[in-house]
Amino acid sequence: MSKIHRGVSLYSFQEELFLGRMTVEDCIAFGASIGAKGIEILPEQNMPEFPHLSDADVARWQDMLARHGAHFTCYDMFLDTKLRKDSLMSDDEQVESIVRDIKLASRLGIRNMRVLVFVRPDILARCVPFAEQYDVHLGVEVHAPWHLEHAWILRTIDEADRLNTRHLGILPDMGIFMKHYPPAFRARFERQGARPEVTQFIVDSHEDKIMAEYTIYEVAVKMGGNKAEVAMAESLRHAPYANPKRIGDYAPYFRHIQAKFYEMDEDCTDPSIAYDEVIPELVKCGWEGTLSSEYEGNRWIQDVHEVDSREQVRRQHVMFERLISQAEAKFGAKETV
Amino acid sequence: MSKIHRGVSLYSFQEELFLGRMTVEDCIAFGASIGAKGIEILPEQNMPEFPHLSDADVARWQDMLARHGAHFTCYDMFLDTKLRKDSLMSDDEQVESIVRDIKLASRLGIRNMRVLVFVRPDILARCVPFAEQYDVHLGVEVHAPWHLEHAWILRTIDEADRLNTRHLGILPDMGIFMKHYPPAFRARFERQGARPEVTQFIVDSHEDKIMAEYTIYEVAVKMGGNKAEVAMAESLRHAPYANPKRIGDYAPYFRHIQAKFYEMDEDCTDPSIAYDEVIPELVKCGWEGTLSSEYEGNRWIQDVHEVDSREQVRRQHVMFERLISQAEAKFGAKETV
Amino acid sequence: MFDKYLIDGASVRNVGPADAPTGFAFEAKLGYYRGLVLSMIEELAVTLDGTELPREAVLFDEGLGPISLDAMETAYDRRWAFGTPATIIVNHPGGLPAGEHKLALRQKLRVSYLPFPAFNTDEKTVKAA
Amino acid sequence: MFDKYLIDGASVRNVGPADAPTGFAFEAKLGYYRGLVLSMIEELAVTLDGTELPREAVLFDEGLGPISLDAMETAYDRRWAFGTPATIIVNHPGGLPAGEHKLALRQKLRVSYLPFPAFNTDEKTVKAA
Ligand SMILES: [Mn+2]
Ligand SMILES: [Mn+2]
Repeated sequence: MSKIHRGVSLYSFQEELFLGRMTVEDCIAFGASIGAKGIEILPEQNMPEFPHLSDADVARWQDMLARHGAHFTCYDMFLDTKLRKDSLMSDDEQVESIVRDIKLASRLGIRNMRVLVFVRPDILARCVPFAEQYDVHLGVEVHAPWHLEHAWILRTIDEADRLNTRHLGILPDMGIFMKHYPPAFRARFERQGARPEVTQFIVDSHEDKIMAEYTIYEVAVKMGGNKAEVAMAESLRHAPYANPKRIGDYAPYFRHIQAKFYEMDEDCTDPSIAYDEVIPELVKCGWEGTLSSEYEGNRWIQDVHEVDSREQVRRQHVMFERLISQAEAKFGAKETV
Repeated sequence: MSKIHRGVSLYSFQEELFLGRMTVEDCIAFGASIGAKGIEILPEQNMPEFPHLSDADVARWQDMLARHGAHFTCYDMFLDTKLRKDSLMSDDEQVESIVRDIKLASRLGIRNMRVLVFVRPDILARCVPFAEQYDVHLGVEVHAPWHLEHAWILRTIDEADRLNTRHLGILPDMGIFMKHYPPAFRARFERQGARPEVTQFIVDSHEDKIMAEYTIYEVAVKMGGNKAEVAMAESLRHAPYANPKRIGDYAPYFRHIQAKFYEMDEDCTDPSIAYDEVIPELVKCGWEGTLSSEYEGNRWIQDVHEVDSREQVRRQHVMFERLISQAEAKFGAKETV
Repeated sequence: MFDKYLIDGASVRNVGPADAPTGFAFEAKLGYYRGLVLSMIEELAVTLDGTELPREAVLFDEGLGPISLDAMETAYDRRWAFGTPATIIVNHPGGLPAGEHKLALRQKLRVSYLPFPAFNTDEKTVKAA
Repeated sequence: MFDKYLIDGASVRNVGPADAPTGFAFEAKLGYYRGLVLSMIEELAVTLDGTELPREAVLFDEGLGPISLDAMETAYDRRWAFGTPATIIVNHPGGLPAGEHKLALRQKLRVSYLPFPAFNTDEKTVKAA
């Protein structure tokens, strides 16, 4: 039994859910059918009753999961600090909103919470006693263009160390390991009028890991790039390739991973995110937790293709199984103690 | 005898050298007088004969160093890929220029070369046989906003590993460890018209390690910042605080450090760069090499103050001695084998 | 992320007396991957054949009754749920004349984790049913 | 980094016959922390009392003889050394009239490691000696 569990975030099915082509139960059933039994939810997306869930609502969710042999893994919180037009939420209100989410997660039987990266470490420190009481891990999402070693992220790590708590840490989004520029992004910018020679230049610059601002300057100023070309160049600001070798250093601080992806090829490889480097690092350090699919490709292809989120998620899980078993063959599957 | 040697780059005296108030010999004599006997040079700054140094020129430099008990540590190269207006240097020309520098460094008895961060790793790979032959370490300068783990820098590390050479690596510039926003920067922007409440907001945002682009947006758009305020906010793009804990991981890849600083307080502390975290990491991992002062504060104060680079460098070396001996007391000074 | 799906083109109809419509209405979704409290919806700008209609003319109804955009600013207890159509009612004396029209909707959202406002836009060619 | 030091204000003098100067000249330094091959100096723009003088009117001499800005573009074997004054000669019939003038110099450098050109500017109030 591998220590790396497979799961899926309902975020992955946003296209079909938005259009009413799938229900949440369809998503859960599909996840379970491919062995992705750990379900990550966005209550503000998937629970129309949010934030007022009755016990009957909670029971309905539990029954639904049980029907498919699935279980909840992670609760994606939001924090509406700008709820009011002219005044930011006070610190007390922020804590109150997060504690509300912790309690709801606990009622739903969820032990991991995705915390938005903008939430202040000192606010989270105030939430830690509640996280401990309800046994919910608060994981700050490490989302591109942040990375595991970014000073903002390290403030949360420092806070966790200072409080000596296992209930505060991070929750990496694998978008930080974008080794190759996604072909789907490029194709969309070309449909919007970017010239192939310019998109090739941008792809090459990303491949070489040139500082984004340099490429933006080249495209915008020297090449006289058009709107789509400049937009594509600017997308490089959010397309960093962080070092997968750091995963082991921070493994004690996370228990859940958002397995972001933009597209999977027919042969079940990811042309962009370096899962072939990430998964061996996870296995090597003996990390235990869930790889939770987060498909975000719909917005890049919906102008020309039908979106088939199920097929995309299915391919990612074929890749996960392959890479996990390869890595375990190499490093040994460490048993949970 | 500490493994961390102290030195100074002639870059530190650029104000006095430019104005003719110091000669290079004055700089070397001053460095030696405070125990900074390792001298880093910029041949294109300090040697008017560059690149055509005669043997007599070389002998004159050697004699000058000997007179003061000093020695060369590092050669700061440049690469004029844009020498011609309309065509970039070919790869062969780039290699040729770097090999010219390697040979000149060797003639001068210098075993470290600071390579500009924009030089391509594949070009450097072609220079490695010469670096090995002449025993000159090529160190790509890790300068803010790059950091030790940036994907562009890791390409050089990968290249060094692939070639299994000890003559290619990095050369960190301590500006990457800017923990606090430099008071000298703030004061200059205030003299240019930035309002204290806005500069305080920017300083606080840096202190909190907020993503630079957010602060720029707040200042430029929401606060309606004036020119000096927006320029100060934009300076955050180049003011990152990289994680000093990474130093040990990359210590095998560098032998020389550019000890960048912008100002030293009267009590010989640096209000900005985290030397109090950097130096313990260097001692802990047993790194051997030179901390070479790189004072870059002149441009921030020359509009109102006389620049006194000697006093600034002197204070930094008082700090170095203090921090090195504290760290050695804590971790033990490892002997060179 | 969902711009092209915002306006339900088939839902457009005139409102008020059939012989003297007071305006028109249509169903729309929120262009965001989660629901939002109404106070964070800063703008629902309706443009008809290239002319943006006055903010005061627009009403929103997610099922709890029509509310003006100004009133939405403090509607902290109402929510536009994810993927769920709400009715946008536009006071426009005479309603939509017969034939095809260009109807555009621009949503301006105050998303707390973004420093800048988020905009979603959709334009469809519609006919009043 | 050295903008305020570029022009040597005391060095300004007319050139040519004293009674019919053909222009003026002054000493200037390169605003950079190292020397540069002349081909990378794209512009030495001289502005007198707010009017930029023609590029063709400007000559540069680091000691190897006057050279035009156009010729500098391919002067790969000449160098403006760090911290070292060079003479900038401006053809300007009549030279500088008596009295104070605003003299500005803008240097545009092609620095290989920067994606954009580097500019240095200095302006001083000067008198022809
Ligand atoms: Mn994510
Ligand atoms: Mn440096």
